Amino acid sequence: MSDMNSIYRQVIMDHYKNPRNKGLKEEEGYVLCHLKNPSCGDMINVESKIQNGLVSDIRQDGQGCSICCASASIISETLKGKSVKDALNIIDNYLKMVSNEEYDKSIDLDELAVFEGIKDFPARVRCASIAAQALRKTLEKEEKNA
Amino acid sequence: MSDMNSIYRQVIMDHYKNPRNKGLKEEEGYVLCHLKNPSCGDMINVESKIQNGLVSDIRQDGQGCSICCASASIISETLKGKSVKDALNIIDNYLKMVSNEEYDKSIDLDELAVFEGIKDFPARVRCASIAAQALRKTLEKEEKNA
Amino acid sequence: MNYKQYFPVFQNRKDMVYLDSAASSLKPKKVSDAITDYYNFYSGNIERGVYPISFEATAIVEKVREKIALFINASKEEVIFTRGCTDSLNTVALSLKENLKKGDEIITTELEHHSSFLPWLKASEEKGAVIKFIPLTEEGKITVDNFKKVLSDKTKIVAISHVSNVMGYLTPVKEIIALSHIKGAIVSVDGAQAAPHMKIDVKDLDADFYSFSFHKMCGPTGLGVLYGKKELLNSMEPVELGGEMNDEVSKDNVTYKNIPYKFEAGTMPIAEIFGAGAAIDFLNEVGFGYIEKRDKELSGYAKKLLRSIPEIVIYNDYEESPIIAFNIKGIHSHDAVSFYSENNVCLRAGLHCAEPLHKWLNITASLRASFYFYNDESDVEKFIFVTKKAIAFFKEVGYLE
Amino acid sequence: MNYKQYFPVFQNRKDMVYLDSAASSLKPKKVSDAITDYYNFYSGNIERGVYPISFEATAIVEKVREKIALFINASKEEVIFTRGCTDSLNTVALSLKENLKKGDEIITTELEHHSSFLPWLKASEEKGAVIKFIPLTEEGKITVDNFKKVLSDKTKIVAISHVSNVMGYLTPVKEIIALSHIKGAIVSVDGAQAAPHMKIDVKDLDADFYSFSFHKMCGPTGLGVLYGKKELLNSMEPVELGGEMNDEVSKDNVTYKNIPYKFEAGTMPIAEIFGAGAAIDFLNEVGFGYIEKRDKELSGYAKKLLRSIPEIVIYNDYEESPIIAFNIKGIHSHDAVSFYSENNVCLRAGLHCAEPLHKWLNITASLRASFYFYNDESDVEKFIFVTKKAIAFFKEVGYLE
Ligand SMILES: Cc1ncc(COP(=O)(O)O)c(C=O)c1O
Ligand SMILES: Cc1ncc(COP(=O)(O)O)c(C=O)c1O
Repeated sequence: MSDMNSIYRQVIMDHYKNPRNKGLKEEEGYVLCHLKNPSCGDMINVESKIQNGLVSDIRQDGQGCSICCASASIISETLKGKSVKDALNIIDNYLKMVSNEEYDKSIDLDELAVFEGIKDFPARVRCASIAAQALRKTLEKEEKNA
Repeated sequence: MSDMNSIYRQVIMDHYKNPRNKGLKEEEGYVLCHLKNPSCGDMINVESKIQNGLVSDIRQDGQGCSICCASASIISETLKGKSVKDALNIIDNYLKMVSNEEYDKSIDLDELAVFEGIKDFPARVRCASIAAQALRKTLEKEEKNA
Repeated sequence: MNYKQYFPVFQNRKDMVYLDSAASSLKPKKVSDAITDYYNFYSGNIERGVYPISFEATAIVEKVREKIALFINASKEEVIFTRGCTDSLNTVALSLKENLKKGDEIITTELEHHSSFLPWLKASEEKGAVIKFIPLTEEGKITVDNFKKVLSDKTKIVAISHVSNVMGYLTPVKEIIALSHIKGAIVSVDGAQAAPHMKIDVKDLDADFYSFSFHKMCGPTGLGVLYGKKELLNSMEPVELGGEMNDEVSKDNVTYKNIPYKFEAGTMPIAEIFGAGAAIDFLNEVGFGYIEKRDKELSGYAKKLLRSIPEIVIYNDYEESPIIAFNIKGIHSHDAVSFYSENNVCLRAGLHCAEPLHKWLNITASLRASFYFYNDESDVEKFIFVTKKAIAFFKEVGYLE
Repeated sequence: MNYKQYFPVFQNRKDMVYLDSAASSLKPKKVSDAITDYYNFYSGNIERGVYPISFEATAIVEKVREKIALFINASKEEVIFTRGCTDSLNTVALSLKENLKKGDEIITTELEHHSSFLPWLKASEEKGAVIKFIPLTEEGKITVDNFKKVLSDKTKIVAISHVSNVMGYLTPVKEIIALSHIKGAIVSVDGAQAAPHMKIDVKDLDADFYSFSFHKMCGPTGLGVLYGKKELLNSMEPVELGGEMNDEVSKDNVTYKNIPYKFEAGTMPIAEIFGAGAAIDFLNEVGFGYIEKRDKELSGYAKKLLRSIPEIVIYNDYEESPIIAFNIKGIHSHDAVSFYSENNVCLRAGLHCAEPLHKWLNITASLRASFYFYNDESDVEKFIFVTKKAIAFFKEVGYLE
């Protein structure tokens, strides 16, 4: 079961059990994105606040499997405080990594690197991606408007 | 080409070229049935008049291939003057014969026997049947009402 | 009897424990052979040609139609070939909705597969009709008594599944149909989960419409059946129009062929129909007596063993069903199913196209194990073994306490 | 290049001269092999499972979708799998008809296949829209000039075939689409006869919708494609509702998945999609350069020889077309075709699902010979030989003077 071990690692379980930045603010300045994985019932809300080109806060909420929830938590931790540009770059490479595509290994994915093993579980790529995709949606809109 | 010869016989060609009882009466006492073979464009009208349980007149009209038109002509000739019951019996056995089903060989099909070879041409069974089917429809209704 | 030998996928995936037959059954060699036969010996179109490959193939297609009619006790012209059960169910709704008026009532249930429920949800919104749900019992069952609570003079349509695809319960459709007919309502039965497992007799049920898919009953993908009563089909408008379903076409008018052809526009799924013939032959050889017996034995055995595991919660306590809906308490079904998959046990996780039911159960998702006659006791044992292993693993990684 | 070797039916029917590819093409071994592969190695459902046979098959299905997108120069999400061209064309009409108002105009032609014309005839009757026919030229062609005569500010829909299935003419669709778009009209192109014979570039044509069937292009039965522009598909309501096409379902609401899935309700024709992938590969290997060249050579040769027979009347004098519509003067096409069939030449006789065109031609039925790249010169010669033999036979029996 080395494979299963490679994804159900302590970090992931920790974030699943003790999610960071959990709960939505629903305050001015926060932009919400809601995404679903209809066939398995996963559902994620990611809220972000952008100030002076920086992602000053990220909140998350939802329900789903451990991979989905942990990734939302780790995403929120890892990207908070980064510039919109850097955050998008990390998301991009993170999504490539989990999808088993070529990605830029020189970029520091920080704790997100724990999801590397997902690439061997094609059925779970979507679980690991959904929170990142939700955040990307709002950040991209933000970048365009800026 | 013995097969083709078995269906394109002189009697059939004669009835095709010189159709008997052609043209509708559209008079009182005549009942019309219109049938189509949509994929090939065959279209047949058969009119019949019934008096005292006898098929006193049959008229026919339409367009189609030689088998279809000749069968309408021969049907009209063969069944005119027969009792409704006998006519239905002949039609029934005729349709069985052309469809290559068991039929009562003791029944005199008269000129309709020339269509025996049709059973080897499954794609033409419908051509040889359509006029008989049209007449059967009206005769059956007649029998029910009687 | 070891039926696995008839299914090539077991030769190619030796250790696979396949417990997802409710999503799609496996297919015996006979079926793909029949499909290949079409491609190797006919390969052309039917109905329209007058040359041998065409009329020979046409004759085979019509023989299969007869075979299916016999299989469900219908007559030949009541058997319409469709793309699948979803297509059949939509065809009924799309054609019948034209008769719906504001305030008319449609009865359905929270147990329905989306394919049975959604076409009527849309029709009701369009026509201002009202959807009524049969209250489910505490166990999630449909009863005749509860059906009577929603049946009324306004009921026009009853859309109901014969067997639920999550709970596996058998609906008392015969009684429901009889009561519906007293009110003049039309009943469309979703037989997707019933037709693979029991002898269907549409005449005995007196069903107005009965729909199913071949891919769930050892048959080809891309083919389903819509059974409809002759008188109803005759009175209905076709939904799709096109080649081969009409009698006469002019620039401003069209007349239709007789049933079933009126509902079969365009070139038919010919190879698939060849495959369906082989599937029916195969099921007839296996026999529903054997199928029902094995369904019970296997799911009964699995349930018994599952019940002895304290971490397991089972949602459907219905012994007869070949379906088990369950979860490992505290483990999201999607996490669990990956573990099963890594251990070569194929289950399904999620909502199983029955989201309203999951809301009713008040859970976000479930695991589903479904059995068919080609499964055996060793499949059950492997399934239980992996279940226990999963629980141990999730404890080890700290997912479960 | 002898392509017959790739088609098993020629091994099993050695003397068959197949000239009915416009009804359905023959299928190469590759295609049934790909179908059998699905049954032998996967056999289960896609999209819904998380075990290997399921996600591996899902990946193959999505690869085929990409391959088709590339084949017609679309993007992946614009490729919707349907039951066939008829299904595709009906889906467009059933979804778009909701936008039609009384007095709106729909432009079509008398050349259309029933599958292209009838869905709009029905929609127009329902919504009080008016159908306008592009006047055909004396030869039965569609011209841009004549299109302009019927195009107006009221035009909402143009439903037109890229190539006619009887006359074989190529419609100037690109120009017609450009003019239609100026008026804000939506153009649905019936590509059933075009896609097998020429490179289709939906972006270059700027088509709003483009429909075709695989069984006419060396592919499986039971599968077609509906291409639609992203923005249009996004704005449209799906016609069929059910499993796998929705995002969220409650007792009184449903939200849909993104395209293309929104339009793919229920279990997909998985084996057929595997087969379609093989068909596209095969056509790419053969190449449209070769296909177009052979179409012209073969039909050109056949036409030349036919023209030298005084008893023959040809209805379409268009050299490029792989289709010849003709009759033996004085012989009903149904009689003639039986003679061809007895001599192992497969032609089609009748109305070819294009009854309005036959009314326009003022004939009751016609013979159709259609060519594809696997035909060869000896097929043409046998066809001509049998034509002459037929004429002699019908003279002998007194049918012809
Ligand atoms: C109860 C039920 N109804 C309908 C369907 C739809 O069948 P299909 O996906 O073959 O169209 C299914 C299976 O998915 C089902 O289980
Ligand atoms: C021009 C044209 N359109 C549409 C169709 C319908 O295609 P299908 O029968 O595969 O649905 C055909 C073929 O029959 C055709 O030739």
